[in-house]
This record gives sequence, structure tokens and C-alpha cells, in this order.
Amino acid sequence: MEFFTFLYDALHFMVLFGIVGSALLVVKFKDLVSATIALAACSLLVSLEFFILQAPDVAIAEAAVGAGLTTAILIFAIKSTRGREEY
Amino acid sequence: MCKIVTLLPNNTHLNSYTVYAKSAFEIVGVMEAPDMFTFLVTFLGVFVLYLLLVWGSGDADTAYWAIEEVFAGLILSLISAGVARMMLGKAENTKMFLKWPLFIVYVPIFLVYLAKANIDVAYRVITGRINPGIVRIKPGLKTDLGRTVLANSITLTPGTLTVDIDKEKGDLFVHWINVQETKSEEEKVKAVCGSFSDWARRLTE
Amino acid sequence: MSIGHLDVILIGVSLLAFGMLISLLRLFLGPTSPDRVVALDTINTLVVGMMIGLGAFYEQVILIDIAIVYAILSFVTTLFIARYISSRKEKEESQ
Amino acid sequence: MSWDWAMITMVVLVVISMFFMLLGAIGLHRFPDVYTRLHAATKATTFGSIFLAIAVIVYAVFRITDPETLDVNVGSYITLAVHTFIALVALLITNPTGAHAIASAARKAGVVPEQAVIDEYEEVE
Repeated sequence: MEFFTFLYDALHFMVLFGIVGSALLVVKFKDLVSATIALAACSLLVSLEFFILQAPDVAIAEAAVGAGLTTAILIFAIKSTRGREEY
Repeated sequence: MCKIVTLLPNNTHLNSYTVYAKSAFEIVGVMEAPDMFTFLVTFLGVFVLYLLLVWGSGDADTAYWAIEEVFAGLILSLISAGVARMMLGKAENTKMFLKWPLFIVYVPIFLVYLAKANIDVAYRVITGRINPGIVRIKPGLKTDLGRTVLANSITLTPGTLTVDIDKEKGDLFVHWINVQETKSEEEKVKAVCGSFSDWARRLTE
Repeated sequence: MSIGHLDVILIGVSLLAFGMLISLLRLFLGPTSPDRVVALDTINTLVVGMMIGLGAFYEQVILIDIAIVYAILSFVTTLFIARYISSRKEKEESQ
Repeated sequence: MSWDWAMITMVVLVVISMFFMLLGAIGLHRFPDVYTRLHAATKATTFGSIFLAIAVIVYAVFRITDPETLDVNVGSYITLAVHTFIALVALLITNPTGAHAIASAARKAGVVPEQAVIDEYEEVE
């Protein structure tokens, strides 16, 4: 059915749009915690994109590294800074 | 069995082995009764979770579980119960598992309140009518587990969200989306928690 | 037009992707960082729902396992960020 | 076109689920501050995911019991249903705890509730 092919493509494009949008937000935010939150959202959506492409092993690695580990390390790093980007 | 361990010569090499052996004996049968109970509850919980995760691994016509998976689950859950019984902790908390008939009564009541809460949230999202505030309630629960059950329950039930907890007195700070005037303390607890404070007490104490 | 059982789930998952974009807008707007964490938490729940639905759509069981792992990992992430936010003073930012 | 019992049940469940999930997403924009947004986000999305998971479980049960598809692999559909249920339980435990963590962090960071008629937390600080 053509409608469902279209719907599948639309789902795909919405996820891709979300990836690009959240990646732009990472660059835009001056507050470091907000940038970290946007990065977590970005890696979450990348994991979902791998999921839609039916690559479960890559998706599970991306979920573990991107959502769990990277956020924890970045928060530990931000603890020793002033918390805002200044220039 | 403990006698045998202590009769071994006091050699430095053997010493570490005796420590291991002692802890192994403790797990097998020289344990005190509450510890044994905690161990058994943890073991059963982990084993049931493993069996649920590998359900359908066997041949569907004869058995739902492959025999290798059952043995692997048995060994893994023995190991994890031996390690984690100290973490999952006190014997007073695991008494809760003996009250499983109460859970069967509790879950439908909780689901009814969950449905009510969501209809309430839908009404407030659509109309935008809110009257929020943070109130302090004294449910009078003694154990940490009871407070956890109460806090998680009222987060998912109508109009309330746990914000913080007073660790000494056990008071909860609750964000209430539709604050009503109440006269006494019991009336306030009744208005915020409904019957959930009684349920948390019944389930855990 | 003929609708199979799995097409119903596909329609639901597409609507969830739309809701995810709405929540992403709150992540962009939210004046304070707790607002952004709330948006991230909502996106997490929506994505776990999408993973369950898509796992049924592709009829592959291992895809559901990712949903379980992700549900627990996203909780750890939320706790980490909340722990850091509670140790600092929040002020309104306009960006 | 196949309007059997499973189809009707799944349509009803998915419609309810989508209503509450999208309500949670819209509630993020309708409410004024963090706490009220948490109300909408936590409750509505948790409730919606329950119904989505039940829809998937209904589909798996239908595949197992359907007389027309006798050559189906029963084990994989049982696993599908059970794993969906475990994912749902994981969501049900972690969601309110995460919401409580965010609310507590926001209050400690000094975000005051807007339009509040009463705030008994200020006596503590």
C-alpha cells in the first residue's frame, strides 16, 4: 500500500530532522548542562535511527555509550568548570 | 563445618582460602535465619526474571524453556544472590514479599487511580485550569521502603507529585496541582494521598 | 484500502515521532535547564514506546531488548543530570 | 481487510495510547512551569505506553492463537509478549522515580513554582 510506504518514509524523515535539530541545539546553547542534555537527545535519536535501519547491535552500543557513558563523563567534566560558555 | 575450617593450620596462604570457605559455608547453611530469607528471596526474584527473559527459547511443542538456559539461570542467580543480598538488604524489607496477596488487591486499585489521574491531567491540559502549590504532609510511615512506595504511588495518581522528603521525620513535600483548603492534618493527608498511605503501611510494615 | 495488524502500530509509531518533535521544541524553548530535562525525559518515554512498536512491526524480538536496556539507561542519565542541577543555583537564561 | 477481534482491540488501544502520549507532549507547552509540566509529561506518557504495550501483547497473542497461521514460530511470539511486558514494568518503575528526581533537583536549584497559592517548602530553606 502506497500510504504506508509514505508513512514509513515520513517517520524516517521526522527522526532525521530531530537528529539535525538537536545537533544544532548542542552548538547553540551557551549553558553547558543544556548542551549536554541536547547531546543526550541527539545520541538517543541516532540510536533510534539505527533501530529503524534494523541494526540492533549498533543501536544497543550507541544507547549504552551515547546515553549512559558520555553524559556521565561530560557531567563530571562540567562539575570542575564554571558551567557556562563565555567569550 | 565451621569446626573443620578453624582446625586448618594458621598458614598465611591458607588463611585467605579459609576466609573464602567460611563465606561459602555461610551462604550454604551456616547463615542466620533473616540473612537466609533475604538470600532466598533475592535468588527467587533473579531466577524468575531470568526465566521470563528466556521464555520461548526451547522447542515450543515439548517445552517452553531450553534445559541449558535453566541451568545457566540457576548458576547465575545463585552468584548474583550471593553478591547482592547485602545490597538488597535488610530483612525487614523482604517481609514485604510474604504479603503477595495484598499486591494482587493493590494493583487493580492503583490502575483505577492511574486512569482517574490521566483523565484529570487531560482535563487540565485542555482547559488550562490549575491552582498549584507545594504542601507538606505527615503520613507517619517509619520505614524507607514504605516512604518509597507511597512517593512513587502518589506521583502516578491524581494531581500530586512528590518533590522532596524530610529524612528524619518522614514528611513528604508534595506538589499539588489543585490545592484545596483543609482544616486538620489528617484531612490534608486524606486529600493528598487518598487511601495510599494506608496501603503503603499495610504493604511494608 | 486494506489495513493489516502491523499497519495500525506503524500509524501509532509515526504519531509518536510527531510528539517527539513537539517535545524537542520544548527542549529548544525551555527557559531553565530543569525544563529541558523534563523534555528529555518525555522524549525518552516516547522513544521507548516507539522501540516497542517498531520491534513488533519488524517482528524481531531482539529489538524489544534494546527498549528494555534503553529504559533503564535513560533513567541513569536523568538521575545524573538531576544530581548535578540540584547542586547549583538556577537563574533564568534567555538564549 | 481483516476486521477480526485482534484488529478492533488493537485499533482501540492504539487510539487511546496516542491520545495520552500526544497529550503529554502538548502539556509541555500548555503549562507554565517545571512542576506542572512534570505532571503532564510523567502521568500521560506512562499511561499511554501501558496501552501501546498491551496492543503489542494482543498482537502476539493473536499470532499464537490464530488458526490460519499454523506454521508460525510460537516461541518467538511468546518472547515478544514477555519482553514487551518487562519493558513496560521497567518504564513503570523508572518513570515516577525520574520525575521525583527532576522535581527535587529543580526545587533545590531554586526554581519557584509559578502561580503557586502555597509553598510550604520555603520554611525549610
